[in-house]
Amino acid sequence: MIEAFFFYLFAAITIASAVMVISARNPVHSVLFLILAFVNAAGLFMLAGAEFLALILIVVYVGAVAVLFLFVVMMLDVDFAELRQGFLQYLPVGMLIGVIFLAELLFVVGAWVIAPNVGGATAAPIPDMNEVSNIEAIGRLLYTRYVYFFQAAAMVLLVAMVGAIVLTLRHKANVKRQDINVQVARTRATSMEIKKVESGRGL
Amino acid sequence: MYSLIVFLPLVGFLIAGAIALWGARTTIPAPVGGAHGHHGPDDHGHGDHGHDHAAHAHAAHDDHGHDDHHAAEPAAPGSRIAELVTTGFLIVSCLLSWVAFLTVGFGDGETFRVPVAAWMTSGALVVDWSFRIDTLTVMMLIVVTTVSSLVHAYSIGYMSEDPGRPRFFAYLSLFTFAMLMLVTSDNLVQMFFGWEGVGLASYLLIGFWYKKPSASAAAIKAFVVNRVGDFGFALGIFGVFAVFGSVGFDAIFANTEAVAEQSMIFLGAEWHALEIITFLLFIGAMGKSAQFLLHTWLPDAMEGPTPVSALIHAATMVTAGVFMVARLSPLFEHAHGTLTFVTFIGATTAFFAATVGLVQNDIKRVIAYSTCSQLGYMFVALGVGAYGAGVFHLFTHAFFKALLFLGAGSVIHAMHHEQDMRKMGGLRSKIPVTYWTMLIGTLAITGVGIPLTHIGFAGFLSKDAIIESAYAGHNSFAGYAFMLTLIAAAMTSFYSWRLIFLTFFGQTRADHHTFEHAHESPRVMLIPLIVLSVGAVLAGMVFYEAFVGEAQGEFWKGALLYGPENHILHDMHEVPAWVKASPFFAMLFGLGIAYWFYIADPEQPKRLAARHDALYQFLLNKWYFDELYDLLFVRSAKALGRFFWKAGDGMVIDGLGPNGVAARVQDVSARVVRLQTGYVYHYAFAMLIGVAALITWAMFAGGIN
Amino acid sequence: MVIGLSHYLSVAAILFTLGILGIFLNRKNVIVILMSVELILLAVNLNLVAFSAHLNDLVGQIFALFVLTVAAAEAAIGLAILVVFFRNRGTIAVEDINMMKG
Amino acid sequence: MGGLPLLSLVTFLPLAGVLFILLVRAQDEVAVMNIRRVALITTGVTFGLSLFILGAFDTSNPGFQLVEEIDWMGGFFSYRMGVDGISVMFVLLTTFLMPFCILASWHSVEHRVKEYMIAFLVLETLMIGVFCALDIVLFYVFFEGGLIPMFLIIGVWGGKRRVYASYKFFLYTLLGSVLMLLAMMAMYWHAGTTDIVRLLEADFPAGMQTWLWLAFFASFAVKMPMWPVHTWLPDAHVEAPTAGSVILAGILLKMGGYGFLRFSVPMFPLASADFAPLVFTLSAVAIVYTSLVALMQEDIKKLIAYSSVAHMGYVTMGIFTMNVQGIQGAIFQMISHGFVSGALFLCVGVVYDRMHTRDIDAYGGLVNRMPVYAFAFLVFTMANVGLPGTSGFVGEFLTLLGAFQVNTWVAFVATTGVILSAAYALWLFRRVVWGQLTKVSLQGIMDVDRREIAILAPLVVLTIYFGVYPVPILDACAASVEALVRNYQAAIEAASQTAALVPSALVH
Amino acid sequence: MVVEPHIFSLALPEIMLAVGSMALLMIGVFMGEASTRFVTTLSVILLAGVAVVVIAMDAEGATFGGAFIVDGFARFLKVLALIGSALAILMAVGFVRQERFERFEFPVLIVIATLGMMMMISANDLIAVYLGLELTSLASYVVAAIHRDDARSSEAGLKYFVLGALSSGMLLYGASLVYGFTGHTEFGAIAASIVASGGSSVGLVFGLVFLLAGIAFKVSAVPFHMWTPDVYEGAPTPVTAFFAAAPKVAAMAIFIRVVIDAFAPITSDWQQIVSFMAIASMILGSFAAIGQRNIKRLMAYSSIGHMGYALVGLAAGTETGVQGVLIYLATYVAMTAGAFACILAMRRNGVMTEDIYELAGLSSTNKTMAFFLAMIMFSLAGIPPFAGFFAKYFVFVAAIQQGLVALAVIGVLSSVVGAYYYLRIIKVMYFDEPAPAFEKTPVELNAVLWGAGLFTVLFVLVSGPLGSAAAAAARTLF
Repeated sequence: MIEAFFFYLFAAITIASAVMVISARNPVHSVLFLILAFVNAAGLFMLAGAEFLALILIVVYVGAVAVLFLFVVMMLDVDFAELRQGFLQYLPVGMLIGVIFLAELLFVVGAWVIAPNVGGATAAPIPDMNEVSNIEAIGRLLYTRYVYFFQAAAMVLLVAMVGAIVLTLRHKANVKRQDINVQVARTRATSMEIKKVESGRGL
Repeated sequence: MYSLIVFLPLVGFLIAGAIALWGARTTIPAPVGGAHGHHGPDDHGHGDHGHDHAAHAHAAHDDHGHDDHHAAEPAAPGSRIAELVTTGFLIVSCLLSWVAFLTVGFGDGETFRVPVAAWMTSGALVVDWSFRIDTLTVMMLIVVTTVSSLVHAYSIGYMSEDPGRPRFFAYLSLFTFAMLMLVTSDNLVQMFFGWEGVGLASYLLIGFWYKKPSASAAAIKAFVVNRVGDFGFALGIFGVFAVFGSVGFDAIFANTEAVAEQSMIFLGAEWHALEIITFLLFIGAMGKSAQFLLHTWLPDAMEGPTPVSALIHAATMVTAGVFMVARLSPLFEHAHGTLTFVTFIGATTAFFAATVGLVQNDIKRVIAYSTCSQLGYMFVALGVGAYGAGVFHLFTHAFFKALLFLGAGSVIHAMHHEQDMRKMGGLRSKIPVTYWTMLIGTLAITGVGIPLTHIGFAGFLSKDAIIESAYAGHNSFAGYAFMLTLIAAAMTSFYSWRLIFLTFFGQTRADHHTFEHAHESPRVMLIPLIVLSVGAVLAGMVFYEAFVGEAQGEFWKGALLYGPENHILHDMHEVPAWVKASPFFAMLFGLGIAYWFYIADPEQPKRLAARHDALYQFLLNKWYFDELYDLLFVRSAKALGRFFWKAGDGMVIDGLGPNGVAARVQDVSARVVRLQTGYVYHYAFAMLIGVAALITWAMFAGGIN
Repeated sequence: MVIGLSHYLSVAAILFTLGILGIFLNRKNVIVILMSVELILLAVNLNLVAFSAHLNDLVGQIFALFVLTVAAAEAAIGLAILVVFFRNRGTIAVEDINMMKG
Repeated sequence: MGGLPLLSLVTFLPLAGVLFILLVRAQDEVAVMNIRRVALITTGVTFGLSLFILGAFDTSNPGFQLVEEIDWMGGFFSYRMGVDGISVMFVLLTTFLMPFCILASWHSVEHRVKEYMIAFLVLETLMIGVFCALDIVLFYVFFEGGLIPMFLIIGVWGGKRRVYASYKFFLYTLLGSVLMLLAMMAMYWHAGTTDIVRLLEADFPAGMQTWLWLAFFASFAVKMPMWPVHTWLPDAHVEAPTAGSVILAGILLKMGGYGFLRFSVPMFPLASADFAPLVFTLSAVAIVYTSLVALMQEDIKKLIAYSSVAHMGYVTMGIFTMNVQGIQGAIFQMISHGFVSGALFLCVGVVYDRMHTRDIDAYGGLVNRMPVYAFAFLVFTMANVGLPGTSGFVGEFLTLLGAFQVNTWVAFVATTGVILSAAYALWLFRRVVWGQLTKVSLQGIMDVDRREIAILAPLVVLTIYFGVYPVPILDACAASVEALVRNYQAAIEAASQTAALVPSALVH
Repeated sequence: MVVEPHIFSLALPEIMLAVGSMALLMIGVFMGEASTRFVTTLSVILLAGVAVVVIAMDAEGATFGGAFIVDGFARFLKVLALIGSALAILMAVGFVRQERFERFEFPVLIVIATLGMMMMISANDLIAVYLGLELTSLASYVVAAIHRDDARSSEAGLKYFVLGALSSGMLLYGASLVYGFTGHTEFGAIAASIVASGGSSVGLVFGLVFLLAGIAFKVSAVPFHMWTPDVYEGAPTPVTAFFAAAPKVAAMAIFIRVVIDAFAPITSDWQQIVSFMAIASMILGSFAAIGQRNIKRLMAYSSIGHMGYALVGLAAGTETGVQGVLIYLATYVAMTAGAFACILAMRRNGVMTEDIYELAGLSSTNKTMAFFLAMIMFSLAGIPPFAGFFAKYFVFVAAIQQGLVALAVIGVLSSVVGAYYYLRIIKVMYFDEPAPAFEKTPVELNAVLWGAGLFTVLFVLVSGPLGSAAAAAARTLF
């Protein structure tokens, strides 16, 4: 029962937050609702037995990604006062399609309930919780069989890093930065010039 | 020998043609204005005669006088050679023809073939160039070559002032060649070759004076109307091939009995095979022989030089239809329906043309309608089965009609190319030889002779034979034909005498200058007239027996075929005396009226015309056939052509087809492009709809359990 | 009442739909679209985790882990592009992203 | 001819000419003249070489001769060449006409001569290839590839509306052809080969034949062109430069007829029998309709173009009579029309080069200053009219003769064409050549020069020669046509026998 | 766990690329902007070297727990993708110099993207598909916006990103469903599981649809194509050239492998989906391009259409069909490279032009370029005897063999419509009055143009080996 209660609680808050994410007028609020949704989703993960993922969700998403969002929202200083016409105008048809879409997706759920006879052996059975923790199980798998994916993910992150730098980093020409190498490399010869001033003529 | 007869004119044509081309090329006047940047051939031009054509083009041909006008356009170089070569060749050809005629017609040889070369071979169809020599052929050979050689000779004089003589003689020889190919042909296709060949030559000759719009119009008309006939002829040939599996005369004649009862499907209906084939072939004959409904080209063809009219439109080409029916008599013998139709058309033409001839004022047109009418006679004879009579008239007619035309030419020559009889008169003394020969021609055509005997001018014997055979004929239009031919005989007499009276008798109505300078033609023109006069007098009496008399069997030797129940040649000799005499009285009646109108009381015709104005106009305008055809065919064809072009091709086919599709594609394209709004949310929406649609489709159409 | 797989799937489906709705209903700014994308990925992860639990198969969780990783990278790139765009145009309103169309 | 790949040599020789032309880098007048000369020599040599084909050709053999075969494209299709009685004359027609085209462009094309000559030489290769190909894909490559040079010829060196005309030409013919391509694929799927020789023996089921026939018809009908898909032709003809028109009328149109003979009739005999009435109807309509339209044209080239459509009506009619006369007539008509209409366009080109207009009204009385031209024009006009003694007659006559045996209605309607053709052709002749020379602009016009005589004279001779003695052409194709007709009838008979059997099989 | 010994022999090209890309990055970072030329050259050499390695290696098999597979199919497409990328980098040389945005990251990102493509091509597992796809995509988003001072470039990047993220969300959702309904992410196991569970089910088909939607986005098949024209237009031209060629190859590779390997048991289901996409793409590609003046946009629609034709071969689902797709992709890459070499050469007074009417009279001012571009256009239109014709021939043959006549008919008809706009370019170049000449074409563009042009024109002669290679490659899938 308690599981059901928490499931409904988390699920309800997740969904409500998600609705708010897309409908809040203020993007900052959207981000905050997104965080809320993530946190509750993490609860759902926990309920489903994916502890590591749940925590990662909070640490990585809430801690990094959502904050990044927040940062950008703040930085860009977007004008959020007006709710543009479009939203309401397209709402009915959008909702219609959304509802149809949802109905179809839920149909799948129904279908699954009707015919859940997945055949074949499981690729990587979840070991017993009591013997191996979730994180350890994942680790065992991740660094052996799925090392390829792991490496690939690393490349993805590399691209993200390079990409973000390529796009946003600017060397402004007129900004004065401290360059230690330059400072250290300074010699007398390069920094001083002795001019002889002939007397009586002034500069 | 036969190859010589046929091909000598061709050689003449080629030589004269080459001369004409070469000559024309070397005498082109130098360009007047700035040349168009093109180095043409080395042209040793003749000053700038080029542009005064505009002023004198008509004059150059229509009234090129001899003493008072501008300097005539220089004759093409080589004219003399061309004249002599073509004429000489034709005379040789003519002499050989007479030899052939005498040996074949009065010898006892069988019909034989002279192979020349292969033409077409396609499956069962085998067509060769070859000559079929029998009495009918040689008879036509002498008609063609005699008239042609005389016309050639005559033209040397008549065309002496024309700059395009080499071309003219080339055309004449070409025509003769084609006509010879026609009459000697051994199969229908070669006959068709000649048939169309003469059409081409007549087209060229009628349009000889190409600068005259009327001449070129007449040329086209002649060709196209003839083509209407050829259309039938061609279908007939196809029919013959479909039925007989061959187009050679030997094969056809050998099998007529076998297919006599056969029927064939044509245009969705079932017909008696030979009836429909002969009918189609006869349409060809109608076109070439200017029969009723397809006659309109013949009078217009008078736009050509007069010797042409004599050669083509009197003696030879127009009789091709008659020849063809006679040649195919074995087929026609089995097609009584067609023969009846032939009778009807022939009689109607004879009558119709005669009525129109009554009121024409152009001297050549009168003779043209007369020709038309006489051709009708011939078809009447053929229609009732008296092939011999028809061919006989063809034979005699060739002489006297050529004579009349050449005589008319002589008159025109004398009158400085004046053709309107109302501006003539009293020429008897000025041009006596012409007068006398014309008179002989008129006596021949009107059929002067001693009734109930076989003594008379050529036309007397042949025309009377036709009227008698019409009376004796058995088909349902025979009586009709008899009546109409008899009436036409009276009218023939009337208009022929009218011509003589208006031209040669009375006070002259020509302007003084012209009349004073009227002069007899040179000898080279008169000799042909005299030769033809002899023919016009004697042809009938000499050959009556051979053609239609008791001797006809030995003469024709089966070239003309009479069916077992066809006794017409016998019957026609048995007709009552009044029938035999009636043409003579009809002639007298016509002569009398003509004398009354044009000698005794010259004002009478005008009064009569005024009183019956409608009738007069009707006849004067040739029963309004030209106007009717113009409306029915020419204008409607043009309107239809324009409609098909603008509405059909332009609006419907292009409009719905390429242009329409292109426009639709552009529309669709514009619409598709508008979907690409540039807004991310629309794109996302499209993707969503795409997924939703695919899912829905997969769900309902995918046949998921 | 036992909480089964279908419950999780339903929540995920709703989240997914909301994410998609967020993308095409939103006219305000692009950041919300990015957040919608995060919602979608969250839905996916939920699915994967639920399936993983249900199938007793760890692969689902591994998959989800990679999704999370990539999603973070994606967010970084997305925001970087957003910043570039903003620098150029001074706006991140969705409706202003339409220089190119047709 | 032993191991010499004669057909390939003839086909690709023009490309060697292209290489030579490409070597000419200079731009000056001398270089341009050299380019012209190279093109002329190339086409001339090609023609000379193609005569060896005739020498090596055995007219009594109905099958394919001089066959060459090389694997190509990993065995999916192969490079196969060969000629039979139906195609050999087309090859010769192509090689024969090309030198005239080059000569006709001697002065009239002044800019981009190099590209022009290259386009023509490439086109020659592709055209010869069409008639020699013994593999459907190869055939298609040649058939369709020909669009490219022609598109450029019309578009670059054409008249005022050249863009419209070239697009229409290209897209129209392409549209038809792609459907044919699909049909070829289906044939490949069914028969497992792209070899024409083997496809000729393949037996396609009746239902499939219908579709295949229709697809091929889409292509060939447009190419012919048959009514009502003919409207690209007048536009293309009018806008194309003279030599382009010559090629278009002389050879490209023939590809449609050739295609019918090579594919539709022998490969799909049952469908051909079923659709023959359709073809007859369209042909008959074409003859009358386009003749009437031709009557009203104000542009010389357009008139001739419409008359081409009418003449192609005889061809299609003849082909689908399925008898020897009809088919031989159709082949002859195509060959004859090849040089007659080509010659007519050359004639138009002669005056166009001088006056730069094709309006009929702008001319009149040319005979006064251009007697030799008038003579040549007359000969071709008469051939166009189908006068016996000219080559135009033989084809017309044979096709009509063939048609009469099959369907008298068609023959009847089609025969009216002889009247109408006389009407429009002579009227054109009258308006252009006869009459007084009143127009100031024409006062200085010059008669044909030596080059033009060199172009026209052989054509005049041929026109008359084949009119009087068509035996060479008829003989060349006789054996093949007879075999074609025989096989066709055998197929029809076999089908009717099975059809008779099927119902009885269904009963029990 | 011990590293499997054959990992290196199988994944050597990928490892080379990964290590190489990082090395290049280091070089760039330490040498600064000045190293751009150097890095560019090295990256081209790297790609070429990897291509040689791919060709030379003949080890085939699966590794990394079955997630990574090397077979003839993969090698064929990898070579193609490597060539496409290398040409894109090469063609950018002149552009970046002229436009003054020399950034060494550009070639590095393309190398990394290529690595992603190689992973996609070799992917035999849904996770591998996803990671490879994202690696390519993320790099692509960045290079689309790399001209960061250009509003159009950044807009292109943004659009590409937003829609790309959506599409990968869909792909993931589909993958999660597939995983859920089969219990596996590895293709072979998926297929086995489907067979074991008795064929298709709603969830599976849903998963399939979402999965294919995500992949279709990458190949820009309708209706997931909407980003293509805008991104093509907005992105810097060399980037567009890159987008147009190599990623399409990779995306098509996973498209083929997913449906042929993983979903073979439910062929009828995906066949419909693919057919639908193919038809829609062919039609839209043809029609929408007609009104375009911007040649990059036109090429975008053109590529949509071409992917439609390629999908026709896939819809057939047979060996011949796949062979057709492979040949199609090969010719497509060549033609696209040639076309973009010309587009990149459209520079006058230092300014790039993209309006097709700027090509007016090119046949007078630059004969070679006009000739090759014209031939490439004819080839794109599918006119024989050029490469594009044979490509179309093979895919349509496959379709006809499978009885997909409607697909083939629509295909050829839309190719006629498509011919219209290709002809327009030729018309502009050949029929119109000449515009002023373009600047002298840089040597590397000329090289690409000659190479691609000769390939297109002489395809008839050289197609044998390519055809056999494609046949061999296709055979390994079945």
